[in-house]
Amino acid sequence: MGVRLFPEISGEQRLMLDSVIRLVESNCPLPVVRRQAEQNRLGDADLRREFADLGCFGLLVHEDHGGGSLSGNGVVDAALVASERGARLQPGPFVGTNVVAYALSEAGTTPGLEALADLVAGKASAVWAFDGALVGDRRSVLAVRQDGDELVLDGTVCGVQGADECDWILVSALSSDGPVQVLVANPTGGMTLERVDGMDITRRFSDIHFSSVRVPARQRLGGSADAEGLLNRQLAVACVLSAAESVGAMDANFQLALEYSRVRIAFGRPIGSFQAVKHLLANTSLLLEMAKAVVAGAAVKLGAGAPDGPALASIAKAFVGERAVELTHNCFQVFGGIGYTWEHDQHLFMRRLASESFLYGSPVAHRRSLWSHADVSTGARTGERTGGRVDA
Amino acid sequence: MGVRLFPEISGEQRLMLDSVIRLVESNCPLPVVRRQAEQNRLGDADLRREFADLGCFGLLVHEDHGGGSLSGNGVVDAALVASERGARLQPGPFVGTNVVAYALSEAGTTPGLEALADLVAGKASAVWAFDGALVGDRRSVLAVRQDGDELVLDGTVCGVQGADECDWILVSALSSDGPVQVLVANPTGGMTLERVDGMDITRRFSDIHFSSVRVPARQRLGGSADAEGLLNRQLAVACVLSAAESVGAMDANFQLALEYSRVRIAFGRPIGSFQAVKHLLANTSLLLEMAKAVVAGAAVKLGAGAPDGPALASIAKAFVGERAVELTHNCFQVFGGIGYTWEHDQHLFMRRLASESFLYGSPVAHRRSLWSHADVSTGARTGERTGGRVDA
Amino acid sequence: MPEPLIGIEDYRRQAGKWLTANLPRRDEVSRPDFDGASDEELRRQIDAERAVQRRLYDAGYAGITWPVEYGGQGLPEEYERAFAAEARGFRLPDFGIAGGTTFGVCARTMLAHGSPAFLRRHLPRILAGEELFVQFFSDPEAGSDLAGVRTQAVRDGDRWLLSGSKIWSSGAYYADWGMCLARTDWDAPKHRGLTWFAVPVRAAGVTVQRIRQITGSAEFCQEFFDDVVLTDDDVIGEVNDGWTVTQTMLLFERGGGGEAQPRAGGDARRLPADLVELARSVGTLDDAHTQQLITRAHVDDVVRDQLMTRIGALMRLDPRLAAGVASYGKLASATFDPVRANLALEIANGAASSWNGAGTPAARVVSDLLSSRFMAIAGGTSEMQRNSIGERVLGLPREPSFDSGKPFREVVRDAQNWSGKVS
Amino acid sequence: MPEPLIGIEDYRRQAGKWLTANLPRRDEVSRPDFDGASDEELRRQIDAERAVQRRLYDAGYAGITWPVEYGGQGLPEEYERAFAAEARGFRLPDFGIAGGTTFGVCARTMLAHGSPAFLRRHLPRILAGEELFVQFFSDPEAGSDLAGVRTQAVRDGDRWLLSGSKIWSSGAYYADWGMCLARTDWDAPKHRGLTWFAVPVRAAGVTVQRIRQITGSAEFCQEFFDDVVLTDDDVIGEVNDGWTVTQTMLLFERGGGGEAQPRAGGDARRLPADLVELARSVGTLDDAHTQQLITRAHVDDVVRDQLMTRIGALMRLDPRLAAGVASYGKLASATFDPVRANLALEIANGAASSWNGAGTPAARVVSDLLSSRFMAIAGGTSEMQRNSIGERVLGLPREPSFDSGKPFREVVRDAQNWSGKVS
Repeated sequence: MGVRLFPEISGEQRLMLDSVIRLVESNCPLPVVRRQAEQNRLGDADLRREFADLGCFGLLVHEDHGGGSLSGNGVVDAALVASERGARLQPGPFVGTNVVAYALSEAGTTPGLEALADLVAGKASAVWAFDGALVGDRRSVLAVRQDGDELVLDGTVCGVQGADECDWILVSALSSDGPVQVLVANPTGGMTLERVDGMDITRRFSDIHFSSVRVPARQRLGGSADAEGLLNRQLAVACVLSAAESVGAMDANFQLALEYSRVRIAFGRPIGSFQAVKHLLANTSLLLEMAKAVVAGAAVKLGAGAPDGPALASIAKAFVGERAVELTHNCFQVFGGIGYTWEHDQHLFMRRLASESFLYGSPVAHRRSLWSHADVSTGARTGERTGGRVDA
Repeated sequence: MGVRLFPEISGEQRLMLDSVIRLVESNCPLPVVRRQAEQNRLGDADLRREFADLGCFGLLVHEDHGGGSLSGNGVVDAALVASERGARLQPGPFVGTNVVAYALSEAGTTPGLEALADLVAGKASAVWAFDGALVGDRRSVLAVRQDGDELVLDGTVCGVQGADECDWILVSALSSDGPVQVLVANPTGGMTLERVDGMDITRRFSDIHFSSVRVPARQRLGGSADAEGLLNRQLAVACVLSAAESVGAMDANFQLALEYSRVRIAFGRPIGSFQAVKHLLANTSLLLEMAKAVVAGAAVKLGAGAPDGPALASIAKAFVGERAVELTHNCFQVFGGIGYTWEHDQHLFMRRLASESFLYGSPVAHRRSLWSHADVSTGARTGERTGGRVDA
Repeated sequence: MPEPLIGIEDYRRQAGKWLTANLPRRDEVSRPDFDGASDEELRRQIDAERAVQRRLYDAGYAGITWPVEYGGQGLPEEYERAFAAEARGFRLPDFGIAGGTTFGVCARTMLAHGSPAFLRRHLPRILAGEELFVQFFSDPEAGSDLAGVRTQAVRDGDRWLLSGSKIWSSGAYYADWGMCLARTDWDAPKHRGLTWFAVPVRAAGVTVQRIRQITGSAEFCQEFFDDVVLTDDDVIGEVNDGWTVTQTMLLFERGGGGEAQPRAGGDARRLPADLVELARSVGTLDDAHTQQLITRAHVDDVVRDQLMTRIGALMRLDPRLAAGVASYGKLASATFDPVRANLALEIANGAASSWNGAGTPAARVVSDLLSSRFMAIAGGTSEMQRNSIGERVLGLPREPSFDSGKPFREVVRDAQNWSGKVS
Repeated sequence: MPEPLIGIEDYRRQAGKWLTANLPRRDEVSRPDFDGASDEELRRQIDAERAVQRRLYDAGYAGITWPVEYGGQGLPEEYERAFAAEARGFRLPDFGIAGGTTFGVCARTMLAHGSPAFLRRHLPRILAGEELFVQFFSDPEAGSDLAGVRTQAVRDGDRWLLSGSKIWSSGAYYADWGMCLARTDWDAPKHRGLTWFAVPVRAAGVTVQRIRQITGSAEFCQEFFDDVVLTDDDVIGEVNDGWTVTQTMLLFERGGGGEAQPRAGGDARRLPADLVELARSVGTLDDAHTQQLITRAHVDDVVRDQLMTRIGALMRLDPRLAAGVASYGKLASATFDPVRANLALEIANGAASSWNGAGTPAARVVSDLLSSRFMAIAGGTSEMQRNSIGERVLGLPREPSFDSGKPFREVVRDAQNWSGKVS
């Protein structure tokens, strides 16, 4: 059973999703995810290449650069894949690699293109490390300065998911002249990755420390023409894919609780026949449908280049971020005691959903961003969304 | 049936409450409140005198000034009366008169004492008009300056409940030297009362405009020694009494819904036998018990002069302010369609409760106040609560 | 159906010409105000609307798809769509809420279940603007429990005597007929002893009372029936098979309304104008907390719009699930209307407790708050929607039912003596 | 009861002297860690605690109010209070959660229902630290539905054979006995075919498995019974009257725990230290939104404290309502623990998604979140508390019951074929 992020999809999309689902279920179903987490093992590079063979890392990449979407809207296609992966709590830097591939392809600068080809082919993976000010997280701070034909990076970016298994890191700093984005190979001198603890045990997180890391200035992404625009679209893509992963996990968590309510007996009846449980599930199901609706809508608009695509992405991230936590609490209540056991999957979903809510910006941060990009003097549409810090 | 703000009360308190309830129910039960509202009639001065005869306006007044509490804790006694009045949606400046009487008695300045005697005896009533900055309401702004031996007042205080039937107005402005409180007779030259529309139709609200209103400086309350302390205690008393009125209205609203759920039949059963309704009422009842608990606790501490009394008053006001709206929504849901009719009392309760939530400071404002009075550097107790503006 | 005599483009042109010649533009004439009008003013307004409807009927633009034998034109749906497109800018007859009920719900239900004789008698008059129908549906004792009506029609020789009361009939005070659900067999199970009747609003024994609502307006009515005389001619559908007719009516009712109107416009960057205006009016547009409240409402608004799009797609995909899926839209409004009203209340920050002047944004905050539970209550409460989603969409096991297997007479008796004991 | 031979003040003095001579101060010895210990370490720890308990028993300070014939001292309650007051600063035996269950719940229930022979056999050994009892209460198939147990004891000549499984037994992995509820008559109605037994944890056929919890710790166990041989001597209370015993046990269980511990200290100006510390650690103490979150949690904390005070007063006032009123405390925790955990999560603002170092405040945010529904689920779910409040306190009509009037055998069968049809 798929997540059905979109009620109606094309035959081609269905075909790809079926392949993705098959690939996951035969190579990395939930028991394998759990074992990997308990044994603290890195992701499987062979599996990544198989995802790549299905086209999973080229969906947001121009055809000129070896990529291509199925439907003409790469964000929609990538969100579909993300939702199915999320439903199965897949580890690994899927969002990171896709966002970096998107950025490299959009920027189209030469050194990036070599890395891009590897990303699309699954030979390498990437993560995105950005200054926390972009999403109102004060813990991550990056300074960048130009020194001759080199850029010098200092600072720390906290909690980058999947960084310990990536080959490339796209680093985005915010200078007074605007954003500076630069692709850094992993490892690189002066850059230290430190594994840190995380709530979501299905994934691995690292803090990345930069101590006078020097990068040739020509590795800087894109011109400065639309540097802010690109950064914002990147963030929007990350938000939609992250929210799509959450929606997948929400769907799977909900289906488990629903099924349990049908078979669990109490007081001579299945518990799902009690209004207390039935209405809780109905309310939860409404939240889930709303979450799917807004992520789908955001993917459509963002992928189509609509001017309000990034705003819709923020809306999706804000809504899903809050409702995912609510949904997993509700499911927990249906499971009762059994949900407290380590062997039950409920806690894996709760960990994933609560954790994901804060990746790429919390709901509060995205609401702040919505305000700062709206024209409140008239309440009417503004010009292009422009970059800007969101203060926490 | 009483509100039972306190589960256990003394025989003396019970006696007084019974008298208050009898007085209300024979002179101003809900149908009379409704008629008065629909006919836009002022409150009944005779009834006020009868309340005064029961001691209702002297509870917060020193015995030296003709007042006296029943239990030694006047705030507790006044809150008990307030809750029973609230349950019956009584109009009139009960809170205003009591707070002004409290302030006059605490200040103990001579001109105020004459007015105070009238207030205690029910020969006059009073309201409190204060600068909105005290509770984060930007609409009410007052300027005060000294001109020789006169104080000059300018500005507007919005939405003063019961002002159109009061004889005295205690005006509190915030100068750079601290608060200035002065008792102004109604009417007074330069002061205009303007009746305004209100959500709570059981009560009447006025904006009070001050245009170079001159008052002899000796009418200023108290010395400057503890001016801020007095102002804060006044606000705390107002909060506890206002919250107590709300709790009374919450209790009455809840009892109506509870009774309806027992007698209304649907699908061959009383609707209160359905979990959907039963659990809604159970949750609502929890909120109600919590509201009673915190208002009672705040009254006890504030009346006993505990250093954290004002903080507890803010907590009570913040909690009740939000939960009162939630409670009346829940009751509305139990009534279904009948609650939509003008003839049903549900809307009177919803109007009262939603309106009262914002008198004497919104929940947000009181949370801000809690923060500004706490010592967060240690998370530990601070010294005396001190006056201060709360910015909205 | 015979091939229409005129091509669609010619039809469109002719309609456009006729509209231009016969009807004013939409913006030239204001909408009628039935609620606030005096009796005389009301009659004058209704008569004016009837006259316009008559003109449409005479010109052949009423009941475009309805059967010719009942006064319609018998044309395919595309002709109706073509006319509607042409008519968009014109001021069509506006009978207020009773208009929607007459044409969108009652007439369509009649077409599905009424006898030919009944339809010949009523439909042409409906199309000509002579008969406005409203629903006499809910009993005061039965709201969400739609089949629990106690209003009864008792056989008396060859006639029926109707007694009881109906409530929440929108616009009955200016309608001509009520389509009324009555119990005709107390010994049959609840759903099997019901019959629909057409009842003249001004018949002897009918009393109509307007219900004043909490916001002050009064579009709803309650009716009292005191042995109102009806005949077999007034029966709609089969006697004692009223529940079948009800199912049809509910389908039209839900399709015709009940869904949330999209609030947010097309552009997701545009914040809710009402809340921005409200914050401006109380001087807190620069307050970060207020900004969070406004954007919170905005997020919900946009997500609700997106939900309606999704619901549409789900319905197209599986029509069997349509009724269950529609409950999502209703429940979303029921859930988020009060949330939004509370957000506005908080933004108003006291300005909704009292305000100076009728046009103040705060006045709307209050009426929105008071009516915010409308969708949670009217046309099936949230509890009903949750049951519907739980059982029809999610496939959860049913609730125990205590009112479907025994004579309704016993249902009423047993409910009074409810003990909770079953086995 | 004969007059005690020693005056209360003398008693207090003697106890103090004995304690000083025989027990270390509380702060000199750390609490045992049963959860994380190896098997050997666990046995060593338990044996050490048993030795201390034995010393208490030999000195006459165990079972101070219990009957003399069962190893107690037969003294009035004030002697126990006096001893407790003296002992406050000393390190008494600590058997972890199983200690509370043994002395606070099981033994007290046995005293109410056990036969004299049973009590003579077990109570002295309990007091001497030789027998730790835990509850074998919930079946895996019956959680909130306490009487729905399927674990059964079948008559086999003059003995009983116990089979089935129990779950959520706290501390069973280091206890000696389980007090076990089993079905002894499948043809009686659900509540009438139950019997309590004392089951040796290390008897043949008993398997104990520890349950790892989502936070990583493992204090709960599941047991499997494979024809465990019991005798009539092991029966507690009457055969098939286990539900009466259960009522008593629940009373002790609820009195003994389950209530929210006051979080907020005495001073309402003191903000929650954990959240302040958390905000400081992520650098947002100056953020107005964070301040709202912290004060929001503070308001809830203080109100919950006040509620506990009110509940106490209500219980004193009307003991008949005590069980219903107690549900308010449980429901308040069930409702506000998750709210508070979510507030902390929001304050952490991503710091709870990943953090650097075990001592970080964020680590606690995560374990609090994961365990925040404990009170909503354990010892009767929130749904049960709402029923209890609705029916016992508010007097609402009962839910229909489908499991109380027929043989339990049929209850189980009918539940599998649930149709919702009743009448």
